[in-house]
Parts: sequence; C-alpha cells; structure tokens
Amino acid sequence: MSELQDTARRLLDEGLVQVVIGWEEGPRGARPVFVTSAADCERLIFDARCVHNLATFLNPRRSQITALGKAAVVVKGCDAKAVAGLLREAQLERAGIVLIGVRCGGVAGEPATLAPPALSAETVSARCWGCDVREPESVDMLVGEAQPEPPVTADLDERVAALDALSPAERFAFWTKELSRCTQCYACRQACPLCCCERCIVEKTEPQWIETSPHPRGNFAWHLTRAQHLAGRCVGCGECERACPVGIPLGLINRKLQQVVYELYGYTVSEDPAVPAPIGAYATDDTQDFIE
Amino acid sequence: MTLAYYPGCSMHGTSREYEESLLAVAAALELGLTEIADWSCCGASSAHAADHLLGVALPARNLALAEAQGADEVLAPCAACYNRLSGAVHAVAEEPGMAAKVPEVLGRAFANSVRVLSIVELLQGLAPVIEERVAARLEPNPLEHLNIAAYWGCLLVRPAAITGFDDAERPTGMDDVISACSANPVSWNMAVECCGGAFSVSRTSSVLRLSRAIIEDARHCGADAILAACPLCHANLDFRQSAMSLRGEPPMPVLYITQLVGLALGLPMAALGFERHFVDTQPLFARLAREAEKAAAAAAERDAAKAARAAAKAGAS
Amino acid sequence: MSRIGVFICHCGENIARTVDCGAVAEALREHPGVVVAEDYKYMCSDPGQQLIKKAIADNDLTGVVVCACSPHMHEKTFRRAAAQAGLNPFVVEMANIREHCSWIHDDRGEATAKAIDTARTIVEKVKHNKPLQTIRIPVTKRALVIGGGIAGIQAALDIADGGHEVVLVEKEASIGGHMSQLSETFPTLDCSQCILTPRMVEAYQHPRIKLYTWSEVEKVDGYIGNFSVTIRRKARSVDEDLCNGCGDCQAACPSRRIDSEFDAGLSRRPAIYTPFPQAVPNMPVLDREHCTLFKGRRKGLAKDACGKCKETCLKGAIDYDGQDTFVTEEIGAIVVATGFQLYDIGREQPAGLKGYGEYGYGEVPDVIDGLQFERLASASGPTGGEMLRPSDGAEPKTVVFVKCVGSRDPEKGMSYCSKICCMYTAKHTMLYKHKVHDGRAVVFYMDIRAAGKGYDEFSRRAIEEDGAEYIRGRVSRIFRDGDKVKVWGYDTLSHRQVVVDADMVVLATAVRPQPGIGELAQKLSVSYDQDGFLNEAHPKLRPVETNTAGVYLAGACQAPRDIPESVAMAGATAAKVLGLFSADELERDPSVALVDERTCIGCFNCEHVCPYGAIEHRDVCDMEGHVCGHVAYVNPGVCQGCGTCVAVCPSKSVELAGFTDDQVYAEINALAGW
Amino acid sequence: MSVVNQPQRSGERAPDDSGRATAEFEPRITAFVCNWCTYTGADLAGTSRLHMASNVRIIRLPCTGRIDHVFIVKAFERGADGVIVSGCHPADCHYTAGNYHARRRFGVFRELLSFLGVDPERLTFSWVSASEGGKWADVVNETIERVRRLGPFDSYHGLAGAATPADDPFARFEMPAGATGGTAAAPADGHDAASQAPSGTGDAS
Repeated sequence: MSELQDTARRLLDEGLVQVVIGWEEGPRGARPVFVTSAADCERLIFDARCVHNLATFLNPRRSQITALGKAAVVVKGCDAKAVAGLLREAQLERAGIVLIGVRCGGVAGEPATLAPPALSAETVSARCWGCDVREPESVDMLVGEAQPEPPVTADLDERVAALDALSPAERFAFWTKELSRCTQCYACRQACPLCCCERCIVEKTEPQWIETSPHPRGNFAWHLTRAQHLAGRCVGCGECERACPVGIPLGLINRKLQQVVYELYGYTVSEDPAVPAPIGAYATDDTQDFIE
Repeated sequence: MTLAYYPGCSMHGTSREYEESLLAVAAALELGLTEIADWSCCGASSAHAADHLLGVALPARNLALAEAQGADEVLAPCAACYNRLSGAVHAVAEEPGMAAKVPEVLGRAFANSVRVLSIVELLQGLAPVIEERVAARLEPNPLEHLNIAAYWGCLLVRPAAITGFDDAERPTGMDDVISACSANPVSWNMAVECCGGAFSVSRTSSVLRLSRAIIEDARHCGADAILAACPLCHANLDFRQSAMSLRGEPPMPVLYITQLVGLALGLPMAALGFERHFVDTQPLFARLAREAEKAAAAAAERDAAKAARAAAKAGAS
Repeated sequence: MSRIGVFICHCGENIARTVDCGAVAEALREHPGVVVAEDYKYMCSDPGQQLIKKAIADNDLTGVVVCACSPHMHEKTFRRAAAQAGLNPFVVEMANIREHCSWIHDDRGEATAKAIDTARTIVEKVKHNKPLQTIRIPVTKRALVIGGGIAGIQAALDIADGGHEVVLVEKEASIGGHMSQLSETFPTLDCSQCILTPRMVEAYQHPRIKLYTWSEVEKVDGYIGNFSVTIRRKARSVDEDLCNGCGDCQAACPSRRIDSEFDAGLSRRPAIYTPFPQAVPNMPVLDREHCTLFKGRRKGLAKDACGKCKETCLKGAIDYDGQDTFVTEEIGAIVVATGFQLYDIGREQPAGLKGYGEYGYGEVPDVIDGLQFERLASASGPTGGEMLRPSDGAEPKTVVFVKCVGSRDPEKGMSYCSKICCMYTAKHTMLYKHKVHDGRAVVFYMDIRAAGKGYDEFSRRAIEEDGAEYIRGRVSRIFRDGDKVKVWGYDTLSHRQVVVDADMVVLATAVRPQPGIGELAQKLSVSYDQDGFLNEAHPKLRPVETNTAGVYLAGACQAPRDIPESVAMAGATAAKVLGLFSADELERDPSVALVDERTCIGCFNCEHVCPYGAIEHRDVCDMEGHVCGHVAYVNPGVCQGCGTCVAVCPSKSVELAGFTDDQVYAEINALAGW
Repeated sequence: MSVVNQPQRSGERAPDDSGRATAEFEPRITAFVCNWCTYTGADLAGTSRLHMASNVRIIRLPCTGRIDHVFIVKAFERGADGVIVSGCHPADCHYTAGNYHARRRFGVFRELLSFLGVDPERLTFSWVSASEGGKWADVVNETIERVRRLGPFDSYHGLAGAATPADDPFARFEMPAGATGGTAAAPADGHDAASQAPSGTGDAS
C-alpha cells in the first residue's frame, strides 16, 4: 500500500497535517494508528481487516487526539459518510481535516487475523451488504486500486424482514432475550462515530430518563434511545455491533431505521453534508397514515 | 402494455371511414389494436338518461371484457363511447357501493383496472413518432398548406372530472396532432361548442343552426377544413352540411383526425375512406397538391439559381 | 423542601356532583410534600382566593396546586392571587378536575380516583417548578411600513403623527399604489387622485417619515422591539438629490414603446420615466431592462448604444453606473401593507390555476380587466377620460361587465370572494353611462354583494338611475366576431341563453396577493394561506396581528379589502404599534428555552427546528480565550416556548421553563401504578 | 406474552383506586397533548359534557414538538398500557411547525418501537383541534378499547423483574427529603429530590 504511505508521508513532510489517522499491523491483526512522523508512515496499511471507522477519532471531544494537531484520516466509504455526518452537525470544519480516501471492496467481519482473509460470503462483514461506495467522493485524495463489489453475504434486509414477519409479541421476546445480555457498558456508543455528545442523555441524572441498572427495562430504554438518536444519521458502519461484548445484533435495528427513513422520507445517508438529516427537517405533506 | 379497441356502433356503421382510417393508421404505427370480443353497446346516449346504474353497467361490461382479455388500456375512438366508458370508470371508483354493485349486476368480475383512452390522447402521445415519419417523407407535402380547425365537440373534454386529459374550455391536444402532421391549426372560437349531437334526427333544425355556426366560424377564422374526432359530430357537420343554406360559399370538408394522420403518414387516400364523405374532399386535396408543387418548383428554381451563381463565382476566380 | 398547598374547588356542584372533593383533600393531605389540602365551594371567588392567600402565608408554601377548572380558564386568576400573597406566580399550577374529569365521567368512584391522580400528578410537577421572572426586552421606537399604497401611507402617517419615526418602503418608483390608478371611488364617486395625492405629499414631507421608493426589503433579523431590517435600494440611475423633476430626460429618451405599468398596458412610456404626473417623489427612474444603453451593455457592446437622457440632463443627475445599494435600519415594529394584484387570466398560469382562455383576455384587445377600465375612465388616463376602446379608439356603444372572473370558482380560479368587484363594477357602469349616455352597460353577476355603508344604495343607483342591465348568470365564452366581441352567457333567472354583441368587455378578475408575497412572508416568518394571503393571528380577536410578535397587517395583503377597510386596518396597526412603543420595555411570558452551555456540543439541531430563528451561535473559549467551539444560545426575546428544540437535543442540554424534563418526568412518575 | 410473571393487577392497584375495583382489566392510558389544540379540544369535550371512559391521564405540554420519545418509554415503564400523543392538525400549529417535526420523529419512533416488539396498537397518534371535542372523546374511547383487547402491558412493566412501583404506593412520589434542601425555589431541592427517585423502584421506601 505504498501509495497510501507516500501520500501520508507527503502530507506530514509538507506540514499540511500533524497526524495521519490510519491502520497498522498490530500483534493481533489490523488496528488504528496515529502517525505523527513521516518516518512512521511505512506502518500504514489498508486491507480487508481495516474495519474500524476512523471517523470516530475525529470527535472534537477526544482532546488527546485533537491535541496532536491537524489530522489527515484514511476513510472507506462508510467512514466518509460518518465524516459527512460530523460536518453536517457542525462538529468539524472541512478545511480542518484532510481526507485520504481508500478504494474499498468490503472488509472482513473480524479484524483480528494475522493475514487479510480472502473475502467470501463467510468472511465478509455484514455491514458491507448493499454498500454502494467503492470509492468515496468527498475526499481530498484517493488511493488504492479499483475494487470489485464485495461478495454477497447474508442479506441484512432479509434478517430484518424475517423479524418484521413475526408478531410483536415474538419480536418482543426476541429482543428481550438479546437485550437481557446488555450490561450498559456503552461500548456501542463509544465506537459510534456519530455518538459524540459531551454528556450522553444516559448520564443525565436530573431527570434519569434511562435507567442505568442493566435490567432489560433499562436496556430497552437505552437501546430505543440510542437507535432513535441515530435515526437518519447512522451510516451503517456496524462498529457498534462489532464493539458489543455480548453480541447484541444492533445492526438489525440500525438497518431497520435506515429502511424506515427511506420509505417514509426517501432519505438515504450520503457523503454530502449539505443534505439535511431527515429528523429536524420536514415536508408539509409528510406521510401521516399512522395519525388519527 | 396491451391496447384493447372498443369500436362501438358507429365505427361499424355510419362512420366506417373513421374505422378504416384508424385501422390503417394503427397498422402503420404498429399499435396492435385488439378488438374487444363480444363487445356490446356503451349505452350512449340514452341509458344514463334512463337509469344511472344501467348507464354505468353497460359500459362497465365492456371494460370487464377488456380486463378479462388482459388489456390495461381501452381505446374508444367514438367520443360518446369514450365519455360513457370514462364515466363508468369514474363512477365505479368514486361512488360508494358502486364497486360492489357493478360486478354483481354484470355477473362477472370487474376490478376497474383498465384506463380508457380517447383518440386524441392516443395520437397526442404518438405526435413525436408522427412528426418523425412526416419529416422522413421526400415528396412535396401538401399538408403544409392545410389550415384546419380542430373541432372537439362537447364529449371529449367534458365533464372535466371524468375526462380531464385536456382543458375543458381551451383544449390543445388536437392542435398538437395537427402540427405533428405538418398542417396548420387554426385559432377559432367554436372548438368545444355543441354540434347538436343526438338531436340530429329528433330536432334537425337545432342541429342545423348549431352546426352551421361552427362551420361559419371555422371559415371566418380561415380554415380550409374541420378536423373531427367524433362520428356524431362528423355526421352533423358533413352529412347535414348540404341542408344548411351556406350562402353559396364552397362547402367545408370535415376530416377525421385519423384520416389526417393517415395522410401525414403517406398512406394511400383509398385506404382512408374519403370517398365516404358527403362533402367532397377532392377539390381541397387537389388545391393543396397544386400549392405543394408550386412551392416545390419555386424552391427548386431558387436552388438552381443559387447553384448557377456559385458556379459563376467559381468560374470567375 | 417542598411545602405544597392543594386547593380543591367544588365549582358549586359542577365538580362536587361527581367528584368527592372531601376525599380528594383527604388523599392529598397524605401526599408527600403537601402541607395543606382544603376544599371549598368556589375557589375562584374572592373568599376562595383569600383562603389560598391565607394558606400561603400561614404555611409558608413553596408551591400551590388548584384542583378546579381548565388552566385556560383560571390559571391567571390564581397566579395573580398567589403573587399578591408574595409567592412567585409561576409555582402555581392547576389540576383540571372539571373539564377533564367531573364533566365527562358519571361514576363518582372513578371520577374521584382520577381527580386524585390528576392532583398528585400536578403536585409532583409543582415540586419542580422554579420561580420565574417575566422577561423584559427593550423596544426600538421606530416602525417599518412595507408598501406605499393607501394602507401603508395611512399607517405611516398615523404612527408618525403619534410621535415616532417611520421608515416607508415602496418597491415602485412612486408611492400611491393601486388607488392612484383609480378614476373615481365608490360609493361616493369622488376623484381618487384628489383625495389620495394630498396624503402622498403629506407622507413625503413628514419630518418623521423616511421614504425609500424603488426599494425592497432584503432581510429581516431580530425580533419584536429589536428588528434589524436590510433594505435594497434598487439602482435608480437618477440622483435623487440632483434631479429637479423637469422631465427633459423623458422627452429625450428614444425608446418610447414600453407598456406603461401605470396605465395597465394601455399606453406607452419611455425607458426613463416618472410613473405618473402626480408621482411622489416626482422623479424619474431608468428602466434598465428596456433601456437601449443597458440592452447594449448586456449584449457586451464596446461603446454605449445611447446616452440621450444623460446628454439632456442639465443637472447631470443621470448615473448609468450606479448599482443597487443596501441600508440597514433598526426597527421596533413592522407593518406589512403590500396590497394586491389582479388575477391575470390571460398569460401563463401558476400551478393550480387554469386561467380562462375562453374569455379571450390578452388575445382580443377589447377584452380588458377592471384596472384597465379605471385607466380608460380616468381623466389622467391614456384617453384623457374619454370612453374609447383599445382596439380602434371607437366609442363602445355596448359594454359587457363580467363579475366573479376567477373568484368563487374553486374549479379554475380562487374559491374566495374578491369582495370589491361588485362595488367597482357598479361604479364602472355608472362611469360608463355618465360618459356614453346612449350606451348599454350589461352586467353578468352571480350575486350582488353590497354590504357596507351606502353600498347597496350605490349599486341600486347603478341599476335604477343609470340603467345598467344586470343579468344573473355566468359567461361561457367571449370571442372576437368582426369588430364586435361576442359574449355568450346564460340568464339563470329567466333560464335562457344570452348572446351580446359587445364593443368592449370588462372582466372583474379576482384579487390576489402581490407576487413575491411568499418570500417576504418567509423573511418575516409570517404564515400565509393557500391563496397566499398573509395570516392574521386570530380571525376575530387579533385581525391585524400576526403570529410573529411585532409584525402587523394592513390592507389587501391579508385578504381582499376595499379602501375604507384598508385605511381602518392601517389605523388599527398604527394603534398596535403606538401601544407597543408606549413603554420602554415590553414584557414576555418567561416560559422560554434555555441552553446548558456546559453540555451543549453545538450540533444545532435546535436551530434547524426552531420556527422563530431564536437560536444563536455562541463562541466557547478556552483558558487563553481562543475560540474552541460553538454552543447554541436561545434568544429569550424571540423564543415563543414551543419546546421543539428540547425534544431534538440529543444530550438534553436544552430546557423549557415551565415544562422542564424534571417536571414532565415527575408527572409521568406520579402516574405509575395508579 | 410475558417474560416475567406478574402479580395480578388488582394486587398492584394503589389504595386510592377504590372506585375502579372491577374484575375486568382497566387499561391505563397516559396522554401527552399540546396545550393549544388537543388540550383545548379536551376542554371542549368537557364543556359539551361528552362522557368518556376515565382511564386516560393527560399531561399537558406546550406543543407536540416538545414531546420526546423518552416520555413514551418512561410512561410504559411506569405502568401505562397505552399512550396517546395528540396535537394540532398540520398547518394549525400554534408555533407553525412543531407538529410537523413531531410527525417525523414519531413516524420513525413508532416503527422502532414496533420493531422491538411494542405493539403499535398501544400507541395512538392523533390530530385533535380545539374545536374537536367529539373527536377527542372518540380517540380516548377507541384507544381504551383497543388496549383493553391487547390486555395489560405486563411484559414491559415487568422487564425490571421484582420491584414494581405499586409495591409501595408512595414510591413513585418525591418524598420530603428530611434534612436536605432549602426551599422549592432553590434549584438544589428539585435536583436532589429528582435524583432520589431515579427509577421509582422503591428506593425511597
């Protein structure tokens, strides 16, 4: 991936940025890295194991990172959409960052492997299903060779449809079982590039809208709120689900809401920060079949 | 997309030239019309006056048949049929209970799924195709010299609620077709006035008065002919014309819209049934042909002169 | 710690009949934080209020709950009472146990249970009520009037005479509006110009009125009492200080074939022109769209194609290079008086409108609209007041007037009644008959709507004294027939078709709001109806106010209005403005949103949803004072307290006073397990 | 279906409910309504003496735009079997657009709830204007009947397992916090009081 390394080196050499946020080879597979010197640029890699959404590190409240100075960040399609989200919500200034786009043909479900796996229906990450970005458009520079479509994997939509087909009671049983495992560790929140509040609603105690004790009732409140707050914002990068230590299929909820905002308001999340988010905008003729 | 064809009584009777020209045009444009098997009367113009349900059910039967033979659109060239069929579609869709009652009285399924097309809608949609074909023609085109008044009558665009494909007071669709045929639409005042319609027999005097006003206004506004899209209108304007003492002006030919399109497509006159008209169309076409030739000759002359000048220049240098 | 007093009203029998008020008091006495709970026959009565005041004093209450009728009924009453007893009025709430309980249930047990729940819910809420202070904001005592028609002129004069400065903005080159185009006015037939011109001059010369003609409102910032309005002064190409209005430039202008707006297209004007002789200010404007010189410049010609007016002007007042300029005015209140236009049924129609092609307007020269007829009848008009028709200048012997063209016609036009047409058509028939004594005036009408002082008498006069022929029915078609105009109509009284061979036809076309009203409404954040007329705050009780505080409506921008009504509305807006200006500060309900800057991350979701533009950006600085971020700030002067921002704030960093999350949470909690 | 076995609703009923002691299940409906249209419409229902079932408790807010999805979640947590959200008709919003924003948020949230297994039948969204007292009565009665058919929402109430508010009838109320706090006016009181009843699961008892 010398093209990526050279680009990074040039940016640092010319002092255009002080840090390049990318991926490196770690002891247990690919991991994020913060390169601050041209010499270290050789550490930068990009392959199917680079699943982490690096936009997360652009959250302006990560002071230890902002302290490093102006950042260039390596972005796949899903990462670029997340950056657009941060721009849309005035969390970043476009001029304040450099985006190095990588052509991406899908990533693996599991980054912790010593060699990049051959992408197959088994190994590819579920998040890549239906991904429409082979090369991000909103970037300052683009590296890597053209990539094929990711292999077809288990269709998220099919799994959502399967749940939709159940009765509410059955769905409730399903989610009660899933959510009962939640310990409200908030890893899903930390991994999410768009969950960037200073003080999350769950940490607001006056009043305590969301019960923090990890019983299913508090967990329902938490996941309902997390999902609602991400409705029309979630880019489907799947990091929340990957981060979840107890394996709650959050991807299903996120996907469902992506479908809903599309069906109701024709909205799909894009790389263009100028497109207003569906929640917070409205049309006078919005659907209201559900209103008596 | 299959297009069913509902002839109605006139197309097989008083207005055979309308059907002949329609089928000729349909063949030329490869429309694949399939006549509705076992079609029956649309009820015009008495059924709806006698009983509302009857007035809906009669046309609905034919729509149901069209449905059954897998059509999504039905062409009703006769304005009265078009009006009744659209009326039925509207009634079944809008009136409470109708959707249930109609299949019941028909004794057959009716989903009200077919769209009713008027001849004008159909041809307006094909205008670009027609234009192309006209442009492709080489020989001098007499139609370029034809000033013709588009006559809609009352049934094609009224009531707006059930027809509504064009403005009820100032429709423009037929003019589009005329222009596509390279003829010149005339701006006049009687386009949507009544010709007397079904009173042709019962109160002929009224029909003569009304139809005559139409013909006079057309002439007054500089039309060589009137374009009709309704058998009844055509009958009143064409067949009754001799009975209107027209102060000795030359008679006013009345063409069917399909005949005009046929001419534009270059189909043989014989195939378009002009000989069936009461007002002879030959003098008009003869005149147009002469003018076309004159124009062609003049053009040729100009070209020759230009060529000569060019040659002279070339020789000089 | 909360010390709440609960006061249960019997409302005579209204509540007590179905709710056991004693039991409610009993239950509430047990309720945590409640120190006193009493029931009484009429809490809103004077002894009832005394009882509450005494309880407040005796028990040193920190909150009061009155269980009685709807807060819409008596919240003010009880808050006032509490205030008199020294308690902050905003810690007083009402539990609605009448409209929402005793009146809609008959089972005494159920009703009582519900009343107790409701009372407890509100008690829990009140525990979190904060004492609030009424918001006071300063008022800039200058008014902006948009539109220099009769309504705008009247409003400006009234406010200025009231002692305050007024900025009057008119988009045309002269003030006067439509009224200056009218010949005579109903129901008195006095000359429009004669009564209007003095008012125009008065406004122009008024020491406290600043007049901007050929100008438009570009941008409106701020809020009631504190607007900042940017005005675009369109390049006039004539220096207003140098020009003495001699008119030489107009005589010199070579392009003279431009339709005159003032004569509604019935006469021609040069490219540099004064709209009409009595124009105020009496100063020309250069119409750059039609000017030969500017046409040339647009084509990119090397040297200017003309320059006659500049050569002729002895004062050197002509300036071809002037550009639009912008001025910003500090304003306290805004009066919108942008007036109307007539529904042009001829040309291209906006979405939803079909026009009336069958009436031949715009194609048959002798088919004109009401305003054109005013010009034909006007002594200052293209015919010098002689009744001559446009096509050939002949005197029309038969004139047909058609009313309700585009009005009261949901099918093709407007569903509403344009209101002024009945009267001006009656006037037109008179003006016509007074000029053409042997002429026929035929009127097609749907109804004669002549409500108003002297109006019916007036229209009767048209029929009975001046012999206008009124035919009740609509017209189906109007077309040219030789040098005649054929009118086909129907008489619905005698049920026969009517055909009139007219020499001229006058269409009373519908009254519509000015073009561009939508954009202006958005600048002012005033709502408008489906027809584009601006919405008043309340159709009966607040007819000249809008939902945007400090913005008022005068004249036909709100609905079709005649002159007396427009003038009356103008006076009303002036009264509102002067009332607003009578105090140095104005008071506002303190139920507004407040941002917690410690936790706001400046995503500005709140800004996107705020209907009032009350959200501002505030810089956050680090220790060294460098800007390190932005947070939202709610301008309490602008905020109306809807709370939409609160609901969309992901981190719950916005609160709405009076309806805080704490309060709602407590209410929901209080309902648990009822 | 119920994941956690629940005590009978009768055992759960707070003592002040004497009037509702009936074998049949009586749904509890919490209604969040806007101040200008629906609340006033409900007032009109009252002044018109339109009788309706008594299972609805109204919480008044300035505008549907103020209504947050967490209100609904909390209402279910706190024992509601159904929830009504009601405000001004489109274009009638006192604040011009609050209802439009609410319409979008709840259009999405309703789907989300349903996806997580909360039967949308338990939720009523409606536009009720100040002049629609009759419509309000219908909305109330229809919602109650619908929820009555669905039965108690124990499955949700019971998610927390053992402790339910009803075990201690006063658990849900802010208790006089003995020593702490000054006057209700001082922010301190409101705060520590609220923090005392974070979940209402009887911590105060």
